[in-house]
Amino acid sequence: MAAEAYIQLDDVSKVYRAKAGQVEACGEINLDIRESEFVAIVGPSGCGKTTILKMVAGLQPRSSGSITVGGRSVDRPQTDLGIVFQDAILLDWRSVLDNVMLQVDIRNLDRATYEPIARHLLELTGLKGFEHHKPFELSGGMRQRVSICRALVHDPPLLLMDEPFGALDALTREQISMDIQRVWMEKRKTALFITHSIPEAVLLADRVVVMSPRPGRIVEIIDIDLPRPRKLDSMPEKFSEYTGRIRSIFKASGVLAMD
Amino acid sequence: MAAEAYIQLDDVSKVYRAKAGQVEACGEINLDIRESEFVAIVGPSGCGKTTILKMVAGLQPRSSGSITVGGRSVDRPQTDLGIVFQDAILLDWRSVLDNVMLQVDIRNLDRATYEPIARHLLELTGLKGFEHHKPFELSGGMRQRVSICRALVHDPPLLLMDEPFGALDALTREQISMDIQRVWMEKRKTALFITHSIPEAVLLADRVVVMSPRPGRIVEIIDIDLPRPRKLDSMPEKFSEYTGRIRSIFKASGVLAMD
Amino acid sequence: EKFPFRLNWTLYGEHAPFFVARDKGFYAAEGLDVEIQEGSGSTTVAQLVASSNSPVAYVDAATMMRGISNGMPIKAVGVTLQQSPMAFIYRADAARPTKLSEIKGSRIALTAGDASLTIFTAFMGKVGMKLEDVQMITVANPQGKEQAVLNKQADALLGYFMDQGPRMQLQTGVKMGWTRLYDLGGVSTLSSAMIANNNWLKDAKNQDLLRRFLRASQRGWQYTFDNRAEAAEIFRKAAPAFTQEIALLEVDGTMSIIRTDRTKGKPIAWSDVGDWRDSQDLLAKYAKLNPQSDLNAYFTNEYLSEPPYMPKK
Amino acid sequence: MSKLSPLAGILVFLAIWELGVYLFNVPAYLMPPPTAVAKTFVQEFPKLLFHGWVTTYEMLLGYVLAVVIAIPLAIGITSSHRFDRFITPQLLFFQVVPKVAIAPLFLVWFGVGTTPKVLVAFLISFFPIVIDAAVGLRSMSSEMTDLARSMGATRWQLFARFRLPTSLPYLFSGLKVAATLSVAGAVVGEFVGADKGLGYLLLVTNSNMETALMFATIVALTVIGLVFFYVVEFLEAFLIPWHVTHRVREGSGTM
Amino acid sequence: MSKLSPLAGILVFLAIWELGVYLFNVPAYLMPPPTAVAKTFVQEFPKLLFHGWVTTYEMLLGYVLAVVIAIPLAIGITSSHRFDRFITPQLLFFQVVPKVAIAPLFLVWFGVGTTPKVLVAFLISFFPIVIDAAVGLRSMSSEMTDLARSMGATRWQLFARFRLPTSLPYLFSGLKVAATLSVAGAVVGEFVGADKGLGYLLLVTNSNMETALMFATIVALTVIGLVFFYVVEFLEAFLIPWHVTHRVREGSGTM
Ligand SMILES: Nc1ncnc2c1ncn2[C@@H]1O[C@H](COP(=O)(O)OP(=O)(O)OP(=O)(O)O)[C@@H](O)[C@H]1O
Ligand SMILES: Nc1ncnc2c1ncn2[C@@H]1O[C@H](COP(=O)(O)OP(=O)(O)OP(=O)(O)O)[C@@H](O)[C@H]1O
Ligand SMILES: [Mg+2]
Ligand SMILES: [Mg+2]
Repeated sequence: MAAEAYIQLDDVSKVYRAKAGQVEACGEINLDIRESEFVAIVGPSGCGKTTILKMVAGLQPRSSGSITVGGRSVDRPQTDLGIVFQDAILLDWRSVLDNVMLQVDIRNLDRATYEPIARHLLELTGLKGFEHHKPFELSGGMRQRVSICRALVHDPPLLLMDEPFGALDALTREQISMDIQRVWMEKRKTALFITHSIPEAVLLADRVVVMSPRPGRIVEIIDIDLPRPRKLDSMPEKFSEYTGRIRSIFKASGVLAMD
Repeated sequence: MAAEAYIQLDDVSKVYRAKAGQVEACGEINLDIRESEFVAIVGPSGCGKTTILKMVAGLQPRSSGSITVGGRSVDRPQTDLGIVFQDAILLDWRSVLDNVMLQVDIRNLDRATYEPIARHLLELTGLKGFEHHKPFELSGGMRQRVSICRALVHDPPLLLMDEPFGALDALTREQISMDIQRVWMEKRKTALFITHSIPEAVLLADRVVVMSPRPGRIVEIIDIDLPRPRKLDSMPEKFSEYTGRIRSIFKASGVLAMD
Repeated sequence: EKFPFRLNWTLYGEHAPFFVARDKGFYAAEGLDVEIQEGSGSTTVAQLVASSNSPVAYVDAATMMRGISNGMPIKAVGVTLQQSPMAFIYRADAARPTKLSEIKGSRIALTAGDASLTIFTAFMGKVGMKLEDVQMITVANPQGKEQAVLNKQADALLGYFMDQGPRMQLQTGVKMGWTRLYDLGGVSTLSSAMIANNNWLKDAKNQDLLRRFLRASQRGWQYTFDNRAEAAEIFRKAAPAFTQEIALLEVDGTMSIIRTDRTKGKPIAWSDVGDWRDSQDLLAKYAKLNPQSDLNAYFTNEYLSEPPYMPKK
Repeated sequence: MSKLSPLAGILVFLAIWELGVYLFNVPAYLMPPPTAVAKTFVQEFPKLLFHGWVTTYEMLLGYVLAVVIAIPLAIGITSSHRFDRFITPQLLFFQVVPKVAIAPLFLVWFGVGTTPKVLVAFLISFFPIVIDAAVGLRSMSSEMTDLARSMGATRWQLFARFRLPTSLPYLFSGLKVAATLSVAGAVVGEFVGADKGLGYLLLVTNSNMETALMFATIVALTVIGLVFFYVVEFLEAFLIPWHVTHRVREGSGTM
Repeated sequence: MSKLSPLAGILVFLAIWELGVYLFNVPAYLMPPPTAVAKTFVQEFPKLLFHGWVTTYEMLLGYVLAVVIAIPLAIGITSSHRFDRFITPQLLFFQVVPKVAIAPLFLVWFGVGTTPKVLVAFLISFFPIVIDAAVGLRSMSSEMTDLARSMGATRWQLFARFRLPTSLPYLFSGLKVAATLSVAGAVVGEFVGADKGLGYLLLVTNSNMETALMFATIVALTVIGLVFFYVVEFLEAFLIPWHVTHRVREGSGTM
């Protein structure tokens, strides 16, 4: 498996040097992700999930260890991917549609080809009618949906998503997860997905990486062996087994109160 | 009941005038909240939840209808409350502790009395050790926790919370919900709580307001008749009855796909 | 033929003869189309000549001498004002320096960038005082010193007796008085002169041009000397801000200092080496001028003509 | 009413001035009353127009030059720390040197034509643009940079699509300050040596004590400066309506 | 090495200058070589120190006055649209009027002492502060305002605790520009009428064609301006280390 790993993290660690003291964000991170695999990371707030994602994307230097993507060491920002950041990060001066099309503009892709795709994605995420609004006129969840569309519009081979549904209601997020699952099943992109919802992780992922509180360590990597397409309201017994197992891991590491 | 209503919304509506066209955020909103009541609002993204909360806080003018808080019409920003905004909105130039203490400083309360409370809240929310860090050194969830502490530190009689756990992992949010429930049971503050998690709404609220997609209308207000203290992993049958009912309301109004 | 000629400053009465020469067709008769350009202070104009921006110009002789000692390739080709018109100008109704004994401690306003500081320094030296004995108020533009005196911020300004004194009086209605430095301390230097760039002068064609220009200018000065009122009127056409009265006063004043004892009977603008020596001695002694061993570095009379300054066929 | 308030400000100012002149019996050579200035302004309008055009032309050239040079400099300064440390002291030098002191050098080097005035206008106005553009270019959040880099934005794209729009509000405050300074620059240039332009007119009227015309000239300069400033401000409102400084707070309805 | 680069910039500049003077045989009255200027600078140091101190004093007073007046003005402008429309044209007027043209009036009104210089320094430096402070004060997000209002912040608290800190990065870019301008302002003030100060020295050396001393004076002015600028910059780094323009990007470790 190691040979065919698409993303490979080898004993990676990250220490931030802040004025108020050093912070070890995460350490001893060993993780291989195969091509076309969907891996979810769950872990308590502040355990270094965002940090790992940024290191994989080449946006944050690591303190030690090695990271390769597609066989090459990551020493600069990776570009052949789509990222959903934890904050929406929209450009104030571009309309909703143009914020999605930014991806297309920067990559010098053909606007005419991609605009329909962008509009389609906006419609899927319930933003039809808001194409020409400016970001400050949107609600929190709507902003986040725009940033999801932006990460998907150019159909990248690798998807990095940092709590993409954080500001979404349970309802919208279910719909979008289903859409993402469908897209993934069709195109089999490699995906690294950070979430704070255990059911969501189990629903979407092939494997779930469970992390301990800061300094973040990988406590366990769980293979999710459920048939696809998976649906939240028609899940077999095994589903709650998985979620229960993750919950108990958290309890053991003191993350969930044992009351 | 109308007589003793603490917060009263009477046929309130809100229309935003944007360049790209008018947006009716919500309308026909009628809602009475009694003193010491805990009311949750759930509804799809963009249905006007934040708008309602801001109108109640006097931070956003309404387009029609009337709102009273404590018997007085809301025509200016309300100050006798604590608000958790959807974004953390921390002051870059203040440390974590000082961001919480901002509430104390602005209200000219005694620093010496409140600093221990602030520190205690930070500890409760898992931020011990980060008191002197600056906001940009925090993770997304940590920032949100700081803003929750800030809303609670001065022990306000009214709490308005806009998806306060949005950026929190399921684990941390459970813990903080339990803390909030405990505080609420002790002090019986009036609370308006926006969330996108149906179980969370049912877990915490006396009544759950269910809204339809934009233009947001109140579809149903459900009394949650469950004994307190409630715990997520030891809930009676009725709990899933409630969540199921809300889910089915959403399905009926087309928010959840019927697959 | 086009011929640009730059003045030392914006227009005032001393410039009238050049306009006379232009308007009476004296330049045209020499085949010259003279464009009279205004300037912004002798120092700057001397630099313009030195750097060949303007080959011929009208500047203060003392300033030019300082320039030459600093290596400027220029020299005087005709000196029109041969006595210094520099004077204390003051309100007639206030304390003022009219005697040597009154100078000490008084507040004197002067403009930098023109000749006044140099001459004043020499003057103070000659009368046995130091610059520190007065309170000098140095200003960058002439109105500053005029305002300062009018408003009694200064006791006197250093200016040209035939220009600033009468003009201020007429324009403001405040009675003014003036005392020439020459009358107080016998201090004088050569004053306004026409100068040219040495390199430009090497060209025989330019020499001829210059000869024709100087001849017509001399004729203009002579005509002005003889017809003051008409000259004043001609000048007013170029400078409508002036009244006939002021213009005439200034022309009259100007015409009273165009010769020294040594140049009586000589052609207009012809300067004497003795006057140059006196000027250099004074400036070298009191105003830090590096003296030239050869006074001919400063001037030449060779391009001037004899009366009646008529064009050659 | 609120349309009138800028006028009101000026009227109050003029009224005080006029009154002051009469009350304190200020002699006309010191300061003419505004009515006299206005009369002269109208009478001498063709002259003011002619000289005003000259000054406007120099000012615009100097300003454009400043913009064209300052913005790349700001980009250089913000993208390379070494370049910053290399160039900033020199920029400061040119900023701090009194222009009136070096303007004569320009005159000597470039003659009495338009060039030295344009240069002074340029020198006087480029620094605020550099400084404000630099602050603007630096004020992009690191998250935005991450976004751009993950899209594989080239240096140029990073600049044109992200940094520049982010910097516009700050850049424009520099551009506005520079607009007012460039007028002063052209005037200083003309002071040193010119035969036309409002700066020249100032010198002439000043040495002839034509105080009314001198004040009319000052008024003309002010008008040019005002118009230029408001043109830049209009451009700003046009180009960056999205910025928080230009958003009108939603205010309809009851509150 | 990188510590040296600002010096390197200056050295390159001086080398070009010195070489240029020799290569093109520039006469001393036009431009002395830097070595000659340096020699004069050392020889005349006591004189430069005396006059420099005078100018510094005027400059500092003018600058402080500008800060003290500009910031409240910016607050007024940003908090009342009507005040903005009332006062801005007048501020613009004072900004656009060539100071050299109105400085003589100051001489008349305030005499030849320190006051007129301080006033010119003030007039010349206050506008960039107003403009940049106004942009800074306006750049607070509406969410932040909401937060402040919900806490019942008074107008003063809203300003001191929220708006002012938000505006600091922009305010400082105005303060830096103003710092360099105030030097020029003091010099212009001295030009109009003075018996001491570096501006006076410039006038005198210029009219005496003491070019080397004149350049030494310019150098002294530049040094003062540089020091002042860097003092303000130091203050900035000290006061707003939290701002994105001052954050050092985390760069340790492998990448
Ligand atoms: N400032 C504004 N200008 C114009 N339209 C706005 C503005 N703020 C909100 N809206 C619109 O009003 C509607 C409701 O917004 P609101 O923020 O109240 O939604 P919400 O229910 O809080 O959604 P979410 O769960 O995504 O936060 C949205 O459709 C949004 O586009
Ligand atoms: N720029 C920074 N400087 C200093 N410390 C930082 C910085 N960014 C993150 N940290 C610290 O690193 C730790 C991990 O942060 P990270 O953002 O990776 O957490 P996370 O797992 O994404 O949390 P969350 O779920 O809340 O987003 C946190 O303790 C945080 O304080
Ligand atoms: Mg994170
Ligand atoms: Mg919301």
